[in-house]
This record gives sequence, C-alpha cells and structure tokens, in this order.
Amino acid sequence: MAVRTLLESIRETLAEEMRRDPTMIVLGEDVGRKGGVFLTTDGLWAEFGEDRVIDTPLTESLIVGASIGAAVNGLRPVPEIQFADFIFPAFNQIVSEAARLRYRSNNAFGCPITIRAPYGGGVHGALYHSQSVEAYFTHVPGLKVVVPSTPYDARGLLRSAIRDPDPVLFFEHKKLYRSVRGEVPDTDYVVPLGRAQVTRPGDHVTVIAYGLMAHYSLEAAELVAGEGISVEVIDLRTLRPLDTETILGSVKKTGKCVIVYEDNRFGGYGAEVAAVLAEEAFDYLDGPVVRVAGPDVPGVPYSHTLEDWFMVDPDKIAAAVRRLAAY
Amino acid sequence: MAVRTLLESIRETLAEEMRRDPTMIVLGEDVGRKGGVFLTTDGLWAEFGEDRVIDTPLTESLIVGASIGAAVNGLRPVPEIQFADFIFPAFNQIVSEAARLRYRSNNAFGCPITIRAPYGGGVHGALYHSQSVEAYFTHVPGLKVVVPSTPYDARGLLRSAIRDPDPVLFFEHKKLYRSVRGEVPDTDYVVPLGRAQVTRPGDHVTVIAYGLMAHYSLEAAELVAGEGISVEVIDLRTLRPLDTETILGSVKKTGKCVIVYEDNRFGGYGAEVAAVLAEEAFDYLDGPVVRVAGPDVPGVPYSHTLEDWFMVDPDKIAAAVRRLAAY
Amino acid sequence: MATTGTRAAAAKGAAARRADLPFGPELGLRRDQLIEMYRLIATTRALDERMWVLNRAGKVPFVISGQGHEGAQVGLFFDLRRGHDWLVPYYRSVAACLTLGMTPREIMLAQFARADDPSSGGRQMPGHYGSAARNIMSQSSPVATQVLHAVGIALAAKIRRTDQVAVTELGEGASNQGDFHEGLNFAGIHRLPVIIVVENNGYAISVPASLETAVEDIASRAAGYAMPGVIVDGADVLACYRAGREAIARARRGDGPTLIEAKVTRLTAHSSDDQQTKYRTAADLAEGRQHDPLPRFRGELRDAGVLDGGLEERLAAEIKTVVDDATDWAESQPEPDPATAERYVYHEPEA
Amino acid sequence: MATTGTRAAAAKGAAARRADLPFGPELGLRRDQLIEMYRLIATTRALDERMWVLNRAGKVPFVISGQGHEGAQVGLFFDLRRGHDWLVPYYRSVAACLTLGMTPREIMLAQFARADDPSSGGRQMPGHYGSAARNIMSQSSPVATQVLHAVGIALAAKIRRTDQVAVTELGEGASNQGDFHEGLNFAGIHRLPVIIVVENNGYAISVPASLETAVEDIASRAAGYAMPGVIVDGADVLACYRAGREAIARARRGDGPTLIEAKVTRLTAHSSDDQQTKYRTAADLAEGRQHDPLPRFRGELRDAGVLDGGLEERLAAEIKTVVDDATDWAESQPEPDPATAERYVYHEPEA
Ligand SMILES: Cc1ncc(C[n+]2csc(CCOP(=O)(O)OP(=O)(O)O)c2C)c(N)n1
Ligand SMILES: Cc1ncc(C[n+]2csc(CCOP(=O)(O)OP(=O)(O)O)c2C)c(N)n1
Ligand SMILES: [Mg+2]
Ligand SMILES: [Mg+2]
Repeated sequence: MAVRTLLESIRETLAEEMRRDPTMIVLGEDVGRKGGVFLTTDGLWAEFGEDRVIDTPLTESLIVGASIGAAVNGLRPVPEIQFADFIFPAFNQIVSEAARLRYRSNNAFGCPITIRAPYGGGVHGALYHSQSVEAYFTHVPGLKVVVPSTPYDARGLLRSAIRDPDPVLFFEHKKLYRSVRGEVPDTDYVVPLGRAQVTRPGDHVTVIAYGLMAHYSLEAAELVAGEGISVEVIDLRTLRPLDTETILGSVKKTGKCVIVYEDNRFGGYGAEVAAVLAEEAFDYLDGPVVRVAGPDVPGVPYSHTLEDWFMVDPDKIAAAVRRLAAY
Repeated sequence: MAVRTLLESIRETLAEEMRRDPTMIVLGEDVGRKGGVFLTTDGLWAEFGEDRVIDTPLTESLIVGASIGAAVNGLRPVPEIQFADFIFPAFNQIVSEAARLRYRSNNAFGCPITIRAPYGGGVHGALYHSQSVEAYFTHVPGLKVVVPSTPYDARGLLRSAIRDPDPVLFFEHKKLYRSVRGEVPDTDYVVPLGRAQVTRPGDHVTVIAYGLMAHYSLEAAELVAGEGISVEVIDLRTLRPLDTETILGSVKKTGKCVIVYEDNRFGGYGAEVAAVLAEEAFDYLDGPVVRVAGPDVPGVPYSHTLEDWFMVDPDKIAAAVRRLAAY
Repeated sequence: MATTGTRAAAAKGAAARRADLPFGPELGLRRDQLIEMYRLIATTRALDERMWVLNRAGKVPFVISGQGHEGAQVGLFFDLRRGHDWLVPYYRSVAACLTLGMTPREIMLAQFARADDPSSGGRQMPGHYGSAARNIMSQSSPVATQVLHAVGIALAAKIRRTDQVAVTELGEGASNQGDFHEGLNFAGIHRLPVIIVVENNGYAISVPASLETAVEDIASRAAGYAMPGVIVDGADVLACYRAGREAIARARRGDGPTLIEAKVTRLTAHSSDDQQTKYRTAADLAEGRQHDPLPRFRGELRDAGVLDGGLEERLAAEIKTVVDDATDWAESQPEPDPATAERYVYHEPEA
Repeated sequence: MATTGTRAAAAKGAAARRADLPFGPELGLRRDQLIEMYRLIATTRALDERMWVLNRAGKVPFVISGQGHEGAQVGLFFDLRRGHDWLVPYYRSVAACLTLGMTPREIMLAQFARADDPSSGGRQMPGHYGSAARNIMSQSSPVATQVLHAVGIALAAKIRRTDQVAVTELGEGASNQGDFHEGLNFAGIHRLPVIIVVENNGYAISVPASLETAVEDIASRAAGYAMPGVIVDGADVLACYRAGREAIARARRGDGPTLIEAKVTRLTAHSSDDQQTKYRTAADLAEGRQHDPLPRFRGELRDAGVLDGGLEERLAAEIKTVVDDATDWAESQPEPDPATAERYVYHEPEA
C-alpha cells in the first residue's frame, strides 16, 4: 500500500476522478499551469488540458456561480477557493444558490459541485490566511461539509464528495497537507459522508474533534494516558450531516465530553455538538460539556507569540481533559 | 407617554439621531424618496436631504463597504440592507472588513456603523424574504448583534447601536413592524447593548428567545400558566455580546431551559446558548436543554400551509415547555 | 428619465427602417410566426393583468411581473431552440418563459402556489419561474446571481460541445451588482455562447436610472468585456427579434457573448407591495405608457395585414379562454402537503 | 504578455513628449522635488530588496512587495497632500506609503511583526500597511475590498466638504472582482473625489492577463462609469506624476473620479511563497526587467543634470544607511506581548 501525504492523496484523487468521469472539471485561481498555490492540482492541467482545468480570473463569486450553472448543464465541477478566507465573496452563491437549488425547485434541479478550500491556522498566515470557516456553512441546510484529517480519509471522502449529487464543501487543513502521511490503498474505496470515526477507544472522557484538532486530540489523549485517564477520541470527518449516533454512543459510555475546534469559540461548530449533547445525552452526562476552542478575537494574529496564544494545541486540550476527568 | 409601533419607533429614532448628530447618514436601496420598502426611513429624505439620505444603487457590498470608508473618514453611517436575505453579497465587507478593522489595525482604526436589516418569517416572503441570518454574524468577533422586540427596546437599543464605536448589526423582525405597539418615553434613554431582560418571571422553566419569538414565548408561557407551569421568559435583545449572567441566573433558579429561535435549528444561534448552559450551568440543570427552532430546510416555503409547517409558534413552544416541565 | 432620449432615438431609427423594408419577409419571419409572437405577447399581458386582478381580489398575496417587457422578451428569444437552449430568467420573465414553452396553466400554478407548480411546488414566491423540462433554470430572489449561472451553463455547453446557447435577463439596477461584472468578464475571456439581456426600465423599485449609474446606456459597458453591446428599443418587437437572432447566431457560431440592453418601460408598480405614484410623476407614467410594446406591435401587424379577417378578435377570444382556464384550473389544484415540506433538501435516492 | 504592446506604445509616446519639453519645469517640479521622488523610489527599492534578503536568511517568514511598481506609485501620488488626503493601499504599496510619510523603520516594524508596528502591531502579515496618523487606511488581504473603502472615504470628504482626495490601488487581477464594479459605479454617479489606480503587471500570481480579462486595457472600463480612464506607463515616473496631478486636481475641483491604469512590471515572484519560473518564460522575465522604473528614472535625472556632482553616490550611501538602520532597529524592537492579544476586538473606553 502506498504511503501518501494528505496533499498527495488529494491530488491523486482529483486526477483519478477526472479520469473516471469525463464531465468533471477543476476551476479556480492558479489551479492550472501553476498547479495551485499549494500544488494540490499540480499535473492536472498538463494531463487534462485547459478545457477541464481552468485558471479563472480572481473572482470567487464567479468561480462558484459558474460552477452551479455548469453543474446544471451536465458537468461535475470541483471549484477551488484558494484560501478558505477568500470564500466570502462567494457566500451568496453558495448559501443562496447552491444550497437551495434543489429545495427551491422542488427537486427539479440539483447542484453536484464540490468546493475545495484550504483552511486553518498555525501556519503564520495571520488574520486572512488562517481561518476556520466551517461554522458559516454547517448551519446551511442543503450543504454538506467535510473535513478530512488523514490521507486515507481524504481520498475516500473526496471521492464521496465529488460523486455526491449535492453541493459539498471540502475543507483541507493547510498544516496537515505535508505534515501527515498515511497508507492509502489503491482500491476505489470510498468513505461515506456523514460517518464519524472513533480513532482511539477510551472510557473516561470523549474528545470530539476534526481536522488538525483530530490529531492534536490524539496527542492530548496520549499525554494524559500515563495519568490514568482513558480518552476516547472521535474524528467527525463530516460536519454536516453530523453523525449523532457515534457521538451519543461514546458519550453514553464515558459520560464526559470535550469538544475541540480551532475556530473562534462563540457560535463555532462545536456549539452545535454541545447543544446536541445537552439535549440528547443529558441522562448520561457526568460533567459539563467542555469546549476547547480558539479565543474570540477576529483572527489568528501573525506574530508567532500571538499565534501560539491563539492556537489550540495538545497541551490546552489535555488540560481541559484533566479538569473534566477530575470533575 | 406616546404609543408607537416598532416601525414608528425605529423611524423616529433615526430622525432624532440624525438631528442630534450631523455626521450621521442613512444609505441603502429605496431609503430616500420612497422612504424604504417598509417605510422605515420615510420622511428622512425630505428632512435631511439627499446628501444625508442616499438612495444607493442595488449593490449591497458597496452599501457596507462605502459605509466603512465613510466611517473611517468621520461620518456615522447607518446603512440599510433592504431584506436580511440580501446581506450575503455584503458578507465579505462585514465579516472580513468591518468586524476586523479595529483588531487588525491594533486599535488605530474603528468602524462605527450600524447595519439595519428587516428579517424573519411568517410574512409570506418565502425562501428569500423570510430569513433569520443572525447566526452568521453572532459568530464573528468584532461585531455586535441586536434584535429588538418592542418599540421601547427598539428605540433604546438603536440609540446605543448608532452611538456605539463599533459595527453593530440591527435586525428588525418584519412581522413585528406593525403588529406590536408599546409606550415609548420622550426622553433620551438608551437600552445598553449586551443586557438581556426577564420579561416574565417564573420558577419552573426558563424560556430564552428574541425577536418575534420573544413574543411567542410570552404567549406560550400564558398558555401553560393555567396548567400550573410557571415559566420565566428572557428576551435576549442583544445576541452578541450574550448576557450570560442573566441566563445563568435564571437557569440556576429554574433548572430547566427551552431556547427558542425561528432560524434553522442546526448550528443556529440557540446552539451557542445551549452550549453555554451545558458548560456553565451543568450543576443546576434538572433536564435536557431543549431547543425549539425552525426545521432544517433551506428556507421558509411560500405556500401558507408549508409556511405554517416551518414557523415556530406559541403552540410548539408550549408543547416543548410541557414536555420539559414534566421531565 | 435618463433612458428617454435613447429610447426615443431607437424608436425613430426603427420606424425609418420599416419605411423602406416590409418587416416580415426580410427578417425571415413567416406569417404564422408573426402571429405566434403576437399571441405570446398578448397572452402574457392578459395573464399578467389577471394576476393583478387576483391580487386586488385578495386571492393571491403577491404579484411581480413584466408588463411593458413582453415585446423585448418575445422578440429577443423567439429564435432560441426550445428545450435545447437555456433560459436563466428573472422575475419579469413571464413572456420569456412562455416563449420557451411554459404554459399559462403553469404560470398560474406558481401564482397560486399549488403543489404541482413546476417552478417550485409552491415553495417560492410567485415570479420565480423554472422548468427543468424546458431548460429554464430555477431562479432565486437575490438579483444578478443568475448571470453567473448562465455563464456556467454556457461554459458547460462549450466544453461539452452541445451547440446550446444560454440567455439570461436582469434589470438595469441589478446590472450594477458585482456578479454582473464577474460574469461578463469570464464570458468575454472564453467567448462563451451566452447572451446577457439587461431590460432597462429606468427604475430599480423607486431608484431612478440617474442614481443607479452614471452612464446612459448599460450596453456601453460591453466594450470593457470585449463583447458587442447592443441597444434595442424594447417596444419594437421586430427590432428585438433581429437583435436576438443575431446574438443567438453569433453565440452558436462560437463567436462569443453579447450584451443586449432593451429599453423598456415598467407599466405597473415594482410589485404588488409597491406604490409607484410616490416616486413617479404623472408625466413620467404617461410617457412610459407610450412605450407599451403590445399596442404598437398590434398596430404594426394590422398595418401589414397580418391581423385581418377577424383574426385579431379570434385571438383575443382564444387568449381570454386560455387565461380563464389557466386561472380556474390552477386555483382548483391542490395545495402542497406539509408532509412534503422537508423533502428535497438533498437528493433522495430511489427507494 | 497582453500588456506589452500597450506598455511599449505608452513608453514611446512618453519619450516623444520629453524630446520637445525639458521635463522638470513644465511639470512645475523643482529640483529638490525631483530628487525627493528619486529618493523615494530608490529607498523603496532598497528596502524591498532587503526584505527578500531577510526572507532568504530565514529572518522573516514572508515577503510580498512592489518591485517594479515604485515609479508609478511615487509619480502618481507625489502631488497628494500628506496627512490630509487618503491612501487606501494594497500589498504592493510600499512606495505609496513612503510617499505619504511612512518611514523605513515603520515598514520594517511590520516586516518583523514587532509590537510597535503602526500598521497592525504585528497582527497582520507583512505588506498590510496602515497609518492612522497619515490617513493611510488599514488594509486586509481579500483583494478589491479597499476600492469601496476609498469610495466611502471620498463620499465622506464630499459630504463633509473637507477638500480631501482619496486614492486607492489594486492589481489588474483584483479589478475583476465585483467590488471594483460596484465602487466605480457609485463613484461615477456621485462624482466622488477618488482615484482608482490599477497597477497592471500582467499577472495575478500565475494567471496571465489573457486569462484575467478579454480586454487589453482595464482603463477601457472607465467609460462604463462615466469617468476618464487614463493609461500610463508605470516605468515613466514623470508621466505618472502628470497623470496623478491631473486626476488629483480634477478630484479636488469636484469634477469626480478617475481610473488610472499604470502598466507596470512585477520584478519579483508574486510573494516569497511563489516560484514564478514555473509559469513565466525567461524571455518574459527579461522583457519585464526592461520596464524597471528605477534605472530609467535615474538615467533621466542624470541626463537632465539633476543627479550630478556626486549626488547619486551620496544618495545611495544615505539610503543604505537608512535601510540598515531601519532593519537593525526594527529587528531589535520587542515582539508583541501575548497578554495584549485579546485587546481591541472592540473599542475600549478609557479607564
Ligand atoms: C441582492 C438583492 N438586493 C435587493 C433586492 C430587492 N429588490 C428586488 S427587485 C429590486 C429592484 C430591481 O431593479 P432592476 O434590476 O432595475 O429590475 P426591475 O425590477 O426594474 O425590472 C430590488 C432592490 C434583491 N432582490 N436582491
Ligand atoms: C478575494 C481574494 N482571493 C484570492 C486572494 C489570493 N491572492 C492574493 S494576491 C492574488 C493575485 C493578485 O493579482 P493582481 O490583482 O493582478 O495583483 P498583483 O499581485 O499582480 O499585483 C491572489 C489570487 C486574495 N488575496 N483575495
Ligand atoms: Mg429596472
Ligand atoms: Mg497583477
């Protein structure tokens, strides 16, 4: 089995899907000749030509809006937003248009597009190259939101996303692109959307995370393991639809839960997870539902010292786990 | 004391503030000669002239972006977005720019603008004239978000918002514009941002709501009062910053809480309220934190029967209160 | 009104042209086609007037429609291939939708928000048309978003070599939105088979053209995207037909997009929620009525001997029957079942 | 490269003009002003080169800067009133910021992300300049948003009758964003005192001009907003000065906005994260270097006898000292204190 970085896994999956499905196109800023600012689309332009790998002008609303139209007329577009931070000019097209097309037309039209965007902090990207933007989209009925954390999942989830008949947002953590490696089978496997994964079984505290934080949560679990705290870690992988079955199952077992996300705390995605637990796991909870999340400032600052202050890390997670375990 | 509708209260407050502060301007689509599609700005154009009451082109990003620039150069703009549903083209300007200007400039620049927008369903407005959009903005550090539910609060909160040195989103429920009346003193009172109000004291269950739902919650409380269920109703009034003191105080007393919002349930504003309770009120809770919210479909449908299906109403709230009270 | 000068000039030019050339033959239009165009315009008008009657009678809570725009829409789109080419409409596109094959019954199903409304099953406000069967894209309310959808549809047509043309319509107010700029820019770069029609009626709700843009003609912006910008008098149906035919042929040939600005008039208030006398003078309203395409086209067809031998009356009677039928039938259809309200958020696999 | 033809033509025109007219006097520029312009351009270049050296040395993780753009910026903005008029910059605006009074030390504070960096206190990436004291608006990363801020600043200037002019800069790639369209449209309607400068360097990161727009000149879009569209050779500092002075005077007179397109060259990669050899040929890069404004302006000043008597060498030495000082001093300044990281999300009332 081949070992791949997250980035390689995504790049190969894009190429494979384009080979498999002649209607798939990739479009975005610098995705063509340059191969993307992170080289995620490197090689596609050479293999599939400028008709199917389109260097667009610097216009995010167009990138998404034209993808919607192209999807309606028989293509399967996989647009890229260069950084998740720059998805906001396309917000109207995503939220008002892509998400609602099927519902508003009473199923007459669908919108099979997968919008890829690198996200996340800890990369010295400052306010506008570090954002976690998932909460804006997980709230939107009609969208699906996926955040892979391993090369294996990235491939299986990207396949599911591209083949899905509805619009999917696929967020890739920049810090994981080259830092995580893993085995990726050659088979045409898929990881279904909407299924979380228990990445470490445990008994005392459940830690729920995704993306970079899924890794940090495993590290935190390791940190406290020596202290006799047995942590169950869940990597959500798909944020919408949320796999409530898996999280409720775990919390029923452990009775305690820490939710980890790197986005700003207030109103972030973890709030919904906490709300689900507060409503549906009340009888099983042996302690407060704890959130470890980014502070409520308008972005990750650039200076290293300030960035470290902002970012959730394994130590901050471990500290919360210890406190909750002792509750 | 004068009795006013919510709409009249807002209209008069705008006029008064323009008289008080010569740097205040109002801008938006149809706000001038027509006086706004709801007549909320009626009379301003005649009184203050086209320099200070500007009929803009049909361009929301410009409306907000130019307001930011004007604020930086000494004006106090109060832009209107004609319907909250049409705020998304301005999303980038609000979230990336207005919200972050102070933080990113390390306090060198501020952005005193108040963005008003009518929102909400139950008015046969269908998918694109019924939305609750607060959750997209309550998540954003740097913004304040206000939702008045009475003519008294509307005046006091709008004064606070306009005089605030930071960007405020001020959402006005369309269905309340003409349906609610109340006494409004002639004095220059303000209602401070960030303070919720207990609008009905009670002992068994706390109901937290805002906007139209604040009224429906009072109606629901009345519905169950005869059954011996004593409900405490809290009108949040300001959604960001959230008045955690008031809600925690109430839930410590009642031990049970229903959160009501008309927006889609998953990831809506109530999720954050539930998360705060799950974390900070755990020791006091005698039952699950219950949410009564709009269903997770991409918008309020137009047909009356479908709209009724969508909308949260006093009966649905009362049903949830009964279930929780019996828990 | 900013557009008046140009509109008058366009009208004069058109009149001059018709003086030398009898209009049917040199445009390649047969008599039955001219009658069909007239029928579409007159049917749309009758349907549209009925909507307002229903609204005043309290039977439908909301109307937004296209009186004054019908001539431009029928003329511009008459040469499209039905069921093959794409229309990406806006809320004034009643005539365009009929031209591409929607029926009066279908329009009225939307107006009454009935379960079988093909546009949205009663989920959207009236005026938000769509029909998958006829390649009429479902529309939303936020203006100008549809420009990008039309551009994307044209991109797919080009990549898939389907020989399709995509047309879209929007108001002159909407054309100031960012999406318009981004869409035209992309269409220009890739020479896409798309036609963007701006129906300039001089107002965005109450905001007059002079406060919407600094230029007289939206079409003047076409140069910035390396595409032709065509101004046409929207009251002159055959001038519209000619402009549409040329743009369609151009797109079909692979020569790229066209921006067409039709100078039209809004004969009604913006919608049933609007009171236009608050912001339009009596003179302005009267001037607008001078540019009604329907009596003008009727006069032209009478003069040309097309509407003779009682045909005009027969058509009128037929249209009345069609509109009565559409109204009564649609009203009698069932409302959507709330049990269906949560369906189709996502694709539902066959059972 | 799409811009080459025009840029060459503009250069030729400028050369012809200078043949008849000695350039300093007829532009009203004194000798000390010419020297000041040269000093600004040369200092910016030296600072900019130092940033890249620091980056390669691992001392600063990121550089984005304006080599090739300095002549346009200094020329266009030299006639602004410092501390009165407004600059709404972008990430290549190093020269513009120095022209309006920022110091090399301040630029280097941003580069090293130090606590006293006036742009952001080390919160933003380098290249995001701002200075409240000098009316330089804080900038963000999403492109083209600043066009609307400049328009709003100009609106306030007009309403408050402050006699201020606002200028903003962006790339030709960014000019395809919706915000550009909306901003120019509004500026045109209200004839606002704003100057929008598009610095066209032929690339948006790797995307060549031919894939960004279908037109040769962004300035051709000005007509669609009823404002002058001026094309200027960005390597011709005095042509830029003339164009800037005219636009500033026009704005100050109340005659409204101007769109200026400066044809420039990007001498470096897009940023320190980019490798431009992947998408630019050696010939293209060599051609770009022909349009470097610095040696050209130096030559012009030498020919005109302005840089004589050892002045050129003295300036070079001074500039080196200034850049060394700025670098060493800024590097030695304290980093931001994490205890301050949660401050200034909102206004903090005085204690
Ligand atoms: C993004 C957005 N903002 C505001 C509105 C509200 N609105 C609906 S139609 C309209 C005016 C449209 O004017 P124009 O584009 O000229 O078209 P017309 O109605 O005159 O045909 C406005 C402001 C909207 N639908 N979408
Ligand atoms: C909205 C947005 N999308 C994408 C980016 C990423 N990005 C930064 S600069 C740039 C290219 C800019 O090109 P141009 O406007 O021509 O300016 P230049 O860098 O050539 O001076 C891109 C794509 C961004 N900053 N903002
Ligand atoms: Mg109009
Ligand atoms: Mg460029």
